Amino acid sequence: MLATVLLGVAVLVGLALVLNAWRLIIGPTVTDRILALDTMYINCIALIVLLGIYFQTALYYEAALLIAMLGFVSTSALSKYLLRGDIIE
Amino acid sequence: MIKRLFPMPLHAVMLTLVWLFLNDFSTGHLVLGLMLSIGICLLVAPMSDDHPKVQKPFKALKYFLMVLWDILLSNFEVAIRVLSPNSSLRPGLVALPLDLEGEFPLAVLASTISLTPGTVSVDFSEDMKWLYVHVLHMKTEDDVIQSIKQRYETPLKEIFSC
Amino acid sequence: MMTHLPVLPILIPMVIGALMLIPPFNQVNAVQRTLGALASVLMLMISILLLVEVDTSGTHLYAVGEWQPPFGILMVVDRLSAILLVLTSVLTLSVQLFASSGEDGHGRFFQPLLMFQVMGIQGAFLTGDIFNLFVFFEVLLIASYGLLVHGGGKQKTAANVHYVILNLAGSALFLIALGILYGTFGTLNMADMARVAPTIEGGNLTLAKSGALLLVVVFGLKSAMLPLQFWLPKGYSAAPAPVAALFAIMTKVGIYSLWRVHLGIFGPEAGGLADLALPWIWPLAWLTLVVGIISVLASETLRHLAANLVMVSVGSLLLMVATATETATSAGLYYLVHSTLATALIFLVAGLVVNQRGKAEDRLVSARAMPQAALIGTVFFIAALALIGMPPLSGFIGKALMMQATLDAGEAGWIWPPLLISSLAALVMLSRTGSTLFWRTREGKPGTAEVHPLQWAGIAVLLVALLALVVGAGWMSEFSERAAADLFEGIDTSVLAGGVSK
Amino acid sequence: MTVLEWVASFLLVLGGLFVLIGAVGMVKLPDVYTRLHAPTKTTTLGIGCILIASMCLHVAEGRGLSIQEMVISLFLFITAPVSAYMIAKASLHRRVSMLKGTANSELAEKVRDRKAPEQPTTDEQRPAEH
Amino acid sequence: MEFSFALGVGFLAGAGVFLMLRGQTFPVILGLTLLSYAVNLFLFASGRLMIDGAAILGTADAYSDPLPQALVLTAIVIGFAMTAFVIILAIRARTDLGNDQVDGRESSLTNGELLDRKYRKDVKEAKR
Amino acid sequence: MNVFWILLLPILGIMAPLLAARLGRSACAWATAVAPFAALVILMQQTNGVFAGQVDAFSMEWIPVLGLNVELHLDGLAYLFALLILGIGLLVILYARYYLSEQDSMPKFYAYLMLFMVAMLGIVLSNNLIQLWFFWELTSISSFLLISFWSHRTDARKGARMALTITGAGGLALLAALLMIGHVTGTYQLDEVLGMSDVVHASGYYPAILVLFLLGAFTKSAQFPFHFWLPHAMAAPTPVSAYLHSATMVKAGIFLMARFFPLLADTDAWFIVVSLTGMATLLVGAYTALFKHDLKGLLAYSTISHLGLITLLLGLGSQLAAIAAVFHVINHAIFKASLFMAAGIIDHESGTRDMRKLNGLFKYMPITATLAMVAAASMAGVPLLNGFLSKEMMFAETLNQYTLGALSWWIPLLATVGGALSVAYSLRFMHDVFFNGEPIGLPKTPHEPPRYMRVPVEVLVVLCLLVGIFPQFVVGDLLNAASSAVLQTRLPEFHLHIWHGFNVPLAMSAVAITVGSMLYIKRRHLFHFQGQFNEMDAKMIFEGLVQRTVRVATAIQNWLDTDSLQRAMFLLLLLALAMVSYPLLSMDSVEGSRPQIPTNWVVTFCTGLLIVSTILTVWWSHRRLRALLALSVVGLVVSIAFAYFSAPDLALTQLSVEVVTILLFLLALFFLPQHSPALDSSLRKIVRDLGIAAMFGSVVGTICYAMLTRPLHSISEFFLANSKSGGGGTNVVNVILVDFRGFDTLGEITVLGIAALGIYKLLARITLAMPTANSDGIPWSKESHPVLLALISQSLLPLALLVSAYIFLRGHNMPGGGFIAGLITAIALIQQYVAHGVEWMKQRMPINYQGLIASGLCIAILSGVGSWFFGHNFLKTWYDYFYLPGIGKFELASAMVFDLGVYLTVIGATLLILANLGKMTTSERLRGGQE
Ligand code: NA
Ligand code: NA
Repeated sequence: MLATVLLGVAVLVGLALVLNAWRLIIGPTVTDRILALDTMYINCIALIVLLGIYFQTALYYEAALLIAMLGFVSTSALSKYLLRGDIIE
Repeated sequence: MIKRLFPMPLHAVMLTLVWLFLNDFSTGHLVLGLMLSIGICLLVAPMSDDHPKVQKPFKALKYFLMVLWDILLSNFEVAIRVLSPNSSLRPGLVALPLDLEGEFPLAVLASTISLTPGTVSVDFSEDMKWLYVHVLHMKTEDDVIQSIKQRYETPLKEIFSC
Repeated sequence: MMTHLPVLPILIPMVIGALMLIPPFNQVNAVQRTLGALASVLMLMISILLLVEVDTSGTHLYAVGEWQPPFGILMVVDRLSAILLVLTSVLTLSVQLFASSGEDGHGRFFQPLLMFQVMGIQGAFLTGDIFNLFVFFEVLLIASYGLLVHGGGKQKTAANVHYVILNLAGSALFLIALGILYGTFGTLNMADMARVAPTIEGGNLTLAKSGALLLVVVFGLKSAMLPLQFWLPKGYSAAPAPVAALFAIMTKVGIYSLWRVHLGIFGPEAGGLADLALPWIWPLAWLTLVVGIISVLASETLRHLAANLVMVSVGSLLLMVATATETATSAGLYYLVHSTLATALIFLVAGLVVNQRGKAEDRLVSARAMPQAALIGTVFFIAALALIGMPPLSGFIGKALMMQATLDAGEAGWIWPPLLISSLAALVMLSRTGSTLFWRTREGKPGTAEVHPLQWAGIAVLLVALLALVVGAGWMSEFSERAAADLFEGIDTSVLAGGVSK
Repeated sequence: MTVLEWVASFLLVLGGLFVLIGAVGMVKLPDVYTRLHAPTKTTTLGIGCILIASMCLHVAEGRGLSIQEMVISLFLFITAPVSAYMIAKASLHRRVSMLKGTANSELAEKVRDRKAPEQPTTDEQRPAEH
Repeated sequence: MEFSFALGVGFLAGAGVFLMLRGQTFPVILGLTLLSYAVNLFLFASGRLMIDGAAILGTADAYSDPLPQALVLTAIVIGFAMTAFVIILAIRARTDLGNDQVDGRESSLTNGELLDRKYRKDVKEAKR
Repeated sequence: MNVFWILLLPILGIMAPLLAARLGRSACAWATAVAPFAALVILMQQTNGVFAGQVDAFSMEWIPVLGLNVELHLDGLAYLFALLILGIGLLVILYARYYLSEQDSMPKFYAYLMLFMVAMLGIVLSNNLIQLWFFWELTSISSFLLISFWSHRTDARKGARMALTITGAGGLALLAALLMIGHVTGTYQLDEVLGMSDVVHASGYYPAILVLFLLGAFTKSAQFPFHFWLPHAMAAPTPVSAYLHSATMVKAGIFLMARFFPLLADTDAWFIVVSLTGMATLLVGAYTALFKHDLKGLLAYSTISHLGLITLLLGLGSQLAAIAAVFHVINHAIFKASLFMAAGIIDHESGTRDMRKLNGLFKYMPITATLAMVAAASMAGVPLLNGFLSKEMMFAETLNQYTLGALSWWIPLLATVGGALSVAYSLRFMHDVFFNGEPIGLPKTPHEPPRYMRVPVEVLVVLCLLVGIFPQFVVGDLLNAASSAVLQTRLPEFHLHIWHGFNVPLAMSAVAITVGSMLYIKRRHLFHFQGQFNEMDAKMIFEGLVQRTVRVATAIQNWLDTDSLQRAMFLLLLLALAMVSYPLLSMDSVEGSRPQIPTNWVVTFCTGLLIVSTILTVWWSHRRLRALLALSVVGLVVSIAFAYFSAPDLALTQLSVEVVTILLFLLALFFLPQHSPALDSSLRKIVRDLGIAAMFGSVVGTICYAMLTRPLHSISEFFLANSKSGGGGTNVVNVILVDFRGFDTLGEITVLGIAALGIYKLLARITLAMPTANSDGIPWSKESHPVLLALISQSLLPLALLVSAYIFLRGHNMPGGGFIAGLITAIALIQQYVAHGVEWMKQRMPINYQGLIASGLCIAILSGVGSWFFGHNFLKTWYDYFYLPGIGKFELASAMVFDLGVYLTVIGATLLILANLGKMTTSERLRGGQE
């Protein structure tokens, strides 16, 4: 039962990933694409957490934590690039 | 002296707490967490500027829970907005006059706004007297301004006593 | 300490290199230079000690972390690696002294990068683990990228772009090859791989063949085998003199690896994998030599000429690799040592020439006379004799040994012509170059650039080494034979089986 | 299945749906500013639900209370507004136009220059993106 | 599953190789990055695929092969160092050579010339 | 043993002139002469023994592997040549003392000359094939040095190079021949080899050996068609010409043929090739000599002609011919050396060598003239002089051969023609220089040379006469001994008399003298005839040839190497593809027997996402920021894949590296063009690249699939079994990294550290120009540090650091470790740089990143070296469990110290790279005044 639910939810998240990827592809603006990427990071957190639940292990938990951190860093750097060109100044 | 050895005690306590979250609640980790937290605080102390302190922790907690609840509610609202046809959308840009002062409280306010129903903080004006907010579905401008000021800005002012 | 000798050639340059990033050693000054010189001398002493040890008491094995092979990383000092260690140390000492004359101050981190580069080279020669070989390849490559741009300038940057990108592609191929090999052998220790090789069959055999052949490309790229040689002329001629001199051994790392891997693992006793690379190396080696000859004839500057002579030496060595007999390997080893020293010498000379000829640099045009033409010319002359393969320098010994070996192997018919013609081409071009650079002078006041005593010292190290290679040619050639025999015999790790496991 | 597992399953499905709705919003909503609302709220909350489900299951499986998930949520809730803020800033900076009919869309130039609403904006007309 | 994995690796490798054959530094570096993804996955695959078998003792019944994982870790780090170097080298090359072509020469097909000419002018001005 | 000293003394003698340089010119000359004189004395002491057929030998091991040992022997032939080398050498030393001017470096000259003497002695005394070759090449080198002695002169440089090239090429051929001989006979010892002619003749290598051998001999002895270098070698100072290019070096080829006569001769191939070459050389040389206006040119061609004569004799193959050849070697050396010296005196005292200017010198230098004329007469083959005797013998032998079958009579006829020509040019030398009216426009007024400059000429001319008149007495024994050494058998009967009676050879001589005189008298017609032909300048042709070779080589080289990375990369990939796929062609089935994991929808989604984002990265590669976004997705999916396939450590590492890489790319994008043209190459090239990319991808994919579906027996069981007990950790991957294969990790962090240093170098002294607006022309935002970003980033820092500490500490047992923790710390700090800027950070975190790298490396090494003090190998780890009341059991391991080193290095390197680039741009921007 739980396994089925998990797979179903994973498929939902997977679909979400695909939809976000679609936004990434069609844009139309760069910021749209950055936004899409940022959302994909978050979707991946969901996937990883589901994976951890599925395997009944806490091993993947750091990966989720890291994606949360790194997604933020990457998004802010990308936006900073659009704003200023130079991300470290 | 103690200030120099243990800067940012509140931070240290919070970090220790997080450490215990991350590991487990045992004496060993408490000791280790404290050591690490104090070390980290020593390291980052020169990087942290002075901010208004939380004066009313209880109110802060209340505020926090309220925001959580709002987040939950707002999501249903946004979900409905998303699922209904685009033509029914009335997005808008709002300039929110600020009474709140201080960078940190303002940051909390902006974050709250972004997390709660149909609003996203876009930017402050240079003088930090205005916060621009993008609203997904706006009935009237005043409505938005009033509800934000009442629901979030006022409690924050109390919390930070400014 | 004696028992730890096999890791010292790696650790010494590493520690010293790291020290050179910390005050008071982190400035280009006498302190840093002395430190570098000390490290070089120490390495030389250690490698000679190792050589003597190994020659008298046989191959040394050193299990890093005391994990019994094939599980841990094993350092192997046999005669082959020992002599290459000595060669590297000699080269390092020479380059270090030469550069300490002031060239190391033309940019930052010259001395530490030199140390790290040497660490990588020595590591590649020492390791008995194929993935560890990859790691040391990368160490020596990344250090060489840094050294290549030392001093700055458009030419260096342009050369570096090609050099770096090609080598990155090479590293990727290396990893693919390692993936295939681990995926079929299930082990990384080279001796263990040699043990497993005959047992591989079926689909795994096919895969292993692919992996083994891919390694030929990887090592071929390092050794500048045709058609992978394009990075060489540009890279070597753009590099600062001491760096180019040090690079003289870089191509040899590729040759060494071919020996280690394609004789040691995929050698005659590897069952379905036996000698599989030779049919590929044969034609490529031959073409490398021929193209090398053509490039030598087309050289427009002394540094180009030197770089192309490196290619000639690589072609000759690859032919020895392809011949794959014990005598050919032994001849190749002698020639390898000789050609490394000789090309290094000519690169150093080119550096002096460039310094002294003003704007004309080392181009083959008439220019004002060099202030120290006679002395530099003498060194050039010696280097030229060595490179051409004329007595009394060691080149002729190497060449004659290689000719003998190929004659014995029945391959003289097509190896001798390019081998001999390469000497002739070198003779024509070196005499042309020498007479133009040193004799065809225009009127005018010679410049004032002086050769620094340390530069002479660096050159002297190489001269002495070349001389020793002639005087000690008997010992050296016999040693090469023993080293080749070691290589063919393989490494016996069973001696460690009892003692070292935790 | 225990109650906790039922709760967890419910939260999982809810979270999955929120995540998906966020994505639908990303595709469906008309301009970048409206699209900003989708991930900052729906997706973040979706993850929150899934994380809580994970905590529940942890307890249900008798492995004790796992609060690690809280740290992730904390991170997300702190950073999501900042990401949205940066993306909005960047969009305005690049003069990404707002949906036609957005109320007060003329304020965009003020925001771009970080001026108060009544201050005049610097008059420079540059090409906007798309 | 194995097929999907191999398919992905093949695509990454092919795309990487295609980009590495381009004439400007940036796509070449992109290609190198893609290729190193492919290579890392490939090296990882040499230990075969396994799910729910992370090599943390006590967490599973059977473990995946830990050795290739360690090798890939090393490869990732080295790849990172190399990528960093080559990116900076690309900047240096554009500054020194005035364009971003891998050969340092304008090719007739690129219309980046104008951009680069402006860039060279900027450099000159900056130097002044 | 004596033979050893004969060689060693001159070797020591090389230093003498250099040491005596300061003592004056005469002292220098005397010092130089000491060693050869002593050697000569020792040589003379051997005379009786040698004449009695004894061989003095010496041997010492040198390079046994190569077959090269120091093996010397002194037999008749060696004795003869050594005598010539030392004797004439001494005379040349004396002569050169007066010949060289003040500007010339006398010590250098003498040193070169002694080097040459050593080389020649080495050749003739060799009893080892390789050693012989060793000295053979040494003569080429020393000759190069001597010809180019006046290196400021173009003709000297070019002449020297030409001589070196031709003789060098010959030397290489000779080496090949000698190695083959050694291979066939199994020994390199000359006296052993010489007895194995049947073995050599019977082997299949014989033709190759003969051709290569003769190439060596002919080039050295200036045989047609390789003769052209010799006249140009006359750019050398005259003592050199006298010594090398008449008396000794050019005779080395003759010596060689004589030496190997018993081994290689006695076949038709030898007879035909050698005799015809000799004949051709004889005629070409003599004919050309006639037309040379340069005194030394005439002598040079005459030398060529006489060398041809000797070669012809050796080619005839008969024993008596060989004896005649040896005899003529002696005679030619004597008269030609004296002639060169005379020519040198004339040049020295009159300032020119042009015979059109030199006339009637007899008046000015009667003694020299007389001496020269006697020598010239000997060259012409006038009776009572030594030249006559050997020429007579030659004529006799030409009658005695059947080389050309029915046409064999051509040979004596042509020999007579050669003789006539030689009379003609000798006459010209005598008449045109010493008589024939008055000199025309000489730079100096000629007079007799200094007394001692003439002594060598006198000695030699006296020898001409002595040998000519008392041949048996003077050279009979010598000739005997030398000839027996050549033939290696008992000599046939032969007599050296002035008078053999009226016979055909005498008649031939008479004809030659008569015709030769007529030719000289009627020379105007001949000169006129010759004048119709353009003079062939060998130097021009040779240089032209060399230059054409260089041009062709350059063309090929340019065609091969277009300095195009794309092409180099293409070839690299092509070769890799070919070599990898070749074995695959014979693979039966790609799929193996290993059970596969069933797939599911999510995996399919992710695979699709990976493929799409990969294609997008390529598709957008010219829209760079977009490509970067697509690349991020690729990285994300790859990380998820690692996580899914049980590699959490890899997922963590990949993620963190990915982000740092994106940051780097972003920094780079600021300085690189934002866009590039969509089509950067021709369509054909793109199709080609797509083709190779597709093939490469499918091959890699195929191998990957084949590998994945086959079972593997690996060593990993050991790691799983020993990780906890041996390494003290449950995260096996981490234990491998810090323990089992810690050495790899040490190398890996070194790479990272070095990369940071290299990048630092790359950024040094660079002037970056920053765009003031983005690619769409929108100027950058004025706000450098958005307030919300700054604030939140700052408050997240302690949390991020705590997380990194968490990941570091648990790495040994759970996913994580020093590397990932280091990257997280670095990223957290970089985020501060992004949010607050460089200045802000510099004030608050003044850390020396290089120092951090260095200390990280040192800590890692020290953790490894530490085990030495406990008697263990490098990197042997240690761990133990401890118990503290109130806290409980905890583990301490040396691997954690190692990991700390990793951690610090990673932080240092990452920050050195990123922060440094950032710092640079900022300072630039401020300087540019754009803020
Ligand atoms: Na910056
Ligand atoms: Na005359």
